Amino acid sequence: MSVQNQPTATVAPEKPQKSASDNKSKKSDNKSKKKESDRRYKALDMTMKRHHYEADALIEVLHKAQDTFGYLEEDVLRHVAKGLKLPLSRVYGVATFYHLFSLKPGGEHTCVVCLGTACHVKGASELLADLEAELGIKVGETTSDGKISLLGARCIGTCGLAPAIVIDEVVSGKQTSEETIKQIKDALAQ
Amino acid sequence: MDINELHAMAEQEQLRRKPHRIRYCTSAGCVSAGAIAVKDGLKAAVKDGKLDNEIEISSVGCMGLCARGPLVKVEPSEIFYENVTAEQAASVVSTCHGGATDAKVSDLEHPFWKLQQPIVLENRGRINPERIEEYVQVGGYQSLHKALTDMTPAEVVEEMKKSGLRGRGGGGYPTGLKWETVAKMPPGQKYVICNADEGDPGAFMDRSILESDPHRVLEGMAIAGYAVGATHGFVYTRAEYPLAIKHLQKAIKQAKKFEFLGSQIFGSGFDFKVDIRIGAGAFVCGEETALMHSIQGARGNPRPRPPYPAASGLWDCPTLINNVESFANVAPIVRNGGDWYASIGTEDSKGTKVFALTGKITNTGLIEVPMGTTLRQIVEEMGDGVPDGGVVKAVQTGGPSGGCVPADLLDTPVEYKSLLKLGAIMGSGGMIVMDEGTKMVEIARFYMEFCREETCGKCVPCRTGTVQLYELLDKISKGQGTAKDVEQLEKLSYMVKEMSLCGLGQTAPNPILSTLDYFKQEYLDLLQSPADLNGNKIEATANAPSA
Amino acid sequence: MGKVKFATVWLAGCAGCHMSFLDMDEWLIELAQHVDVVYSPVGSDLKHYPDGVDVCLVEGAIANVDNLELIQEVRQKTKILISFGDCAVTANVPGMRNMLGGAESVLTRGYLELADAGKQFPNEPGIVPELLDQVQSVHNVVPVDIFMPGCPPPADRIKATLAPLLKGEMPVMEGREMIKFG
Amino acid sequence: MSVVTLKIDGVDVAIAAGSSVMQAAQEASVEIPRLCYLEGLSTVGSCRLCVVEIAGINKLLPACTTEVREGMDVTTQSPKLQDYRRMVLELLFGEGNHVCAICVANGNCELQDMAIAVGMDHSRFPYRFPDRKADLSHTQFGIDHNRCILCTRCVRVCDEIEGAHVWDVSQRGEFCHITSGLDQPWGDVDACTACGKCVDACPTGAIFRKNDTTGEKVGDREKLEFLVKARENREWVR
Repeated sequence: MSVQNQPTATVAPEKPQKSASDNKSKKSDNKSKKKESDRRYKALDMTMKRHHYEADALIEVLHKAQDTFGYLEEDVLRHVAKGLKLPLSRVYGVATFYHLFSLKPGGEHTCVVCLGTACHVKGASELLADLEAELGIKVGETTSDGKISLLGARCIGTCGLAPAIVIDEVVSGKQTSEETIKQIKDALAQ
Repeated sequence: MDINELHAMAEQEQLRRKPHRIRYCTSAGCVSAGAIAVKDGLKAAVKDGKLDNEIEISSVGCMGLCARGPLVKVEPSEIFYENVTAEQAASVVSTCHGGATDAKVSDLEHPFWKLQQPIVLENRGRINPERIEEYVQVGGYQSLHKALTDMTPAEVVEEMKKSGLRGRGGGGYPTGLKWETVAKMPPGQKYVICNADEGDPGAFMDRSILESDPHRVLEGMAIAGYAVGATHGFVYTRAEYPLAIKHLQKAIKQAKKFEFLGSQIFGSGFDFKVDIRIGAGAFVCGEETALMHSIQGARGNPRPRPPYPAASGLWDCPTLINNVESFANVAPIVRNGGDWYASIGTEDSKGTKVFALTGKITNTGLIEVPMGTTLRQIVEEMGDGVPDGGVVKAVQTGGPSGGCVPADLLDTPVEYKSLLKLGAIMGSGGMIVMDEGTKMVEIARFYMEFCREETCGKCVPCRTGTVQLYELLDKISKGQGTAKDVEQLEKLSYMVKEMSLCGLGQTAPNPILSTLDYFKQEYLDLLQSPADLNGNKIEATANAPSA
Repeated sequence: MGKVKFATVWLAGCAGCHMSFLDMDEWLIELAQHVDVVYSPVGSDLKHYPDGVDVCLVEGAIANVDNLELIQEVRQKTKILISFGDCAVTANVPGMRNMLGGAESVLTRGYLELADAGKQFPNEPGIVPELLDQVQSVHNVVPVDIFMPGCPPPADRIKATLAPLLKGEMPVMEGREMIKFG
Repeated sequence: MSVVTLKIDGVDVAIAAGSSVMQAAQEASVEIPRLCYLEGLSTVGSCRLCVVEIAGINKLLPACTTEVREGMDVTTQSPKLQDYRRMVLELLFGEGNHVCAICVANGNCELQDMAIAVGMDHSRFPYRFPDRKADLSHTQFGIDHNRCILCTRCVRVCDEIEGAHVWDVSQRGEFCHITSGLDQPWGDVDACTACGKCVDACPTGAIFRKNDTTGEKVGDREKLEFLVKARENREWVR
């Protein structure tokens, strides 16, 4: 009875790929931040407009918001609710149902460990345990310096390569713990 | 676009072709094995040898033998090379002009290839998925033309019924009947949905089809739309499949440009458009009512059926939902007739089935075999068994909804009926081989963990039954279980199976029930020894802090 | 027929079930004619749980090592063990500490965070029993023969449960009068 | 309006086509256990307590969402149904923190009633003791998630009858919980009209009036049905 007790914890969320604009916004200084965010809201508005502000487009719009902002912060959800004329609780309910939507910012880099059956049979859980030990975080968490998020995926569909991982959108197969840790270090060094 | 233009398009493509083509696989398996470096090597060799006018280097989708990537195919000699390295690229290019290479030639006489009968995968290794011209060149969109100009919608439905095709997503409902039900609904707005939310861990058939041959799926959907009277289709796919989405988006754009989608297709009165909807990480959205909620921007909660989508689906309109592989079978059935399709396979199960062969098996990959092929042929002959002389213990089909077939039943043919009888299911096509080292209780626990995390939480048996089932399995696999726990496990499994609202919960206990059936001793071996038993001994003894 | 060897046990609970037992008033006199009270905080002075007990009412949940030791002894030496009241059946109020996590976090909350003065853990080995990490219902620890929920079970329910046992019959635990929680 | 006739536990019933098996059972004065069903609200078929056996159909079907058909032969009580329903109750008790002794709804709780109806004298499955919160930010009401069984009656009553849609379900699976607004304190949600319909709809003590203490909550569940019918038929007298 340990981790399961927290209603807020999502188990092994699959993770959005981070967009270029997200990285950019992190680097931007405070002065340009406001402008930057206005531009992002505009992009979101465009998407809503393209869907004729129809409530049914909620998931499409949240995809766009996640891509644009990196995660779904409260103001963004409010903006979407207003734009699509939806109750706040409905928007929140949908945003938290789907594992690809994140209400918290993720790390600069992501390492996804595939936990599908084929990978499991070939030792993915041991691999994950080693990575958790190496990074000092649990699956679904981000290191305290915000550098890297460790995530689990249900199945990335490359079962022939089990066990497989995805570091910053690049798939690598037939992994050993040492190989993956090296790749993570390389990614962090960039 | 009319039929002459279609033929002209195919001819043009034929004329455009250079005398030699070298195809390299761009699917995830080969790419992570180094296919990109191989491609660069091939292109460099062509450039260096000034062979641009003679040899074309072109990408294709998955060629199937993922275990031995990167795969390269040379045309027109049709020689397959396995495990090609960048260093070997130049010598492979040289074979076009009689040169020699030390790249390993794939043995096309091997059962892995010989026992296959590609229908869904008929264009495997033959077309660049990003070019509609290549699809047209191999006969693409001719079935759509045939349906629209030579057949009535009722005739198309009739061919589908004759074919005996059953839903390839796992349910196995006769596709023709489903089409007929939707077709018979009163005219008005209807929809066609392609379920590409392939979520079973260990399955990648649909991803491969969408990545390698997206037009075939679109063509199948358009024919379905014509048959049932729908003008709007949706493909609902996973965000985890970016390449499939990209190829599909491109394919839709091209199909619109060449008017295979749009208004008055082939000059008929039939209009059809296709939109993509991208999931956001929820296995339960593979369930058809959950999927429709998701398309409508809601939480992916299933609802009780009836009403079935055929009567009341998307936006309460009659809706036809089939999966990717089912739609991929449509064009060949229309082209060759339902009787032809029905002549393949067995009495119970017609046609072929695509499987993703993975786990402890030498030749992991994607295969398409006629129904009735035995599991033994697939695992031992095609797959070359467990690597390093290991012994097969069981084959798992159907993922978290399926069951394990023990090694002594491997002579079972791949058929809906036969697999169901064994407590396994056909499923969508994931086939995972387990060797002697695999602990079956652990496998059951793994699948239950999956279901526990993927249950939507709407109905009680599935939301909390999966949690209790998981905890029981966890307790047993840690050696803390009692005989009573095993009994409880079985009872609760039946309850969750019979009481849950949708397919996820109704099938979630299958991995437990099938391992209890065939590997009960493994459960019993894990129970507390009688010496530990003092009634039910408490598991956590005193654990007070050291003050 | 010899007298029924009868016991009552008080584990982690508020003693309210025992108070309700005493509320049976004059029926207690009738009960006394049929039973020998061989162990009970309200009916006997014996310090050790004897062998060969026929019926035992167990009030309270299993919260510490003493509870654990006693319930295992009770189970071994008792024919019919009755989970007596909600704490025994569900862990009830004592079980609410389980939501805080293990014993350490419970003690930290109770004796450090919420203490006004003298912040320290109670520690007197052999006298203050150590807490279990989780408070458990009785049937999670040992097999139970009859469940009598209620907080406390009303006197009539206790009587309706015991009376058939005195005649050698099992009580029927059904309906609002017999199994309502709370 | 066409009428269909069917049998419920051997009793012949005639009822308007399009009615549910649940409504037909009511017509036949047969009690079917239920928790998520509430007259006047849409049906969701999620608690699964009202599943029944129908002759000729090899699946158990929920009475609340299954339409009556001519000649249907419905069985609402059988040893199997009783056993499965009891397991559902055990799972519900084990999933939250249902401490009846200290609950506002003690004695007036549908969860408690159902436990009695299915003969649950204890749970065979261990209680999970989840760490759940209570929200007392509203001036008049409180919500204690420990007592919530996720029947979604509050969500539906607020959306369908009051039209405020304060509530919805967030997260998924075992982490599902009822959420107000953007997971804000209930008292901060602008849309709430403090109408109290969710209090009346709640089958347990999860949503309550703040001045009620143990055993004092008396929900008026029929009020919602009355209200719906009053609006439909313009009958404003109970």
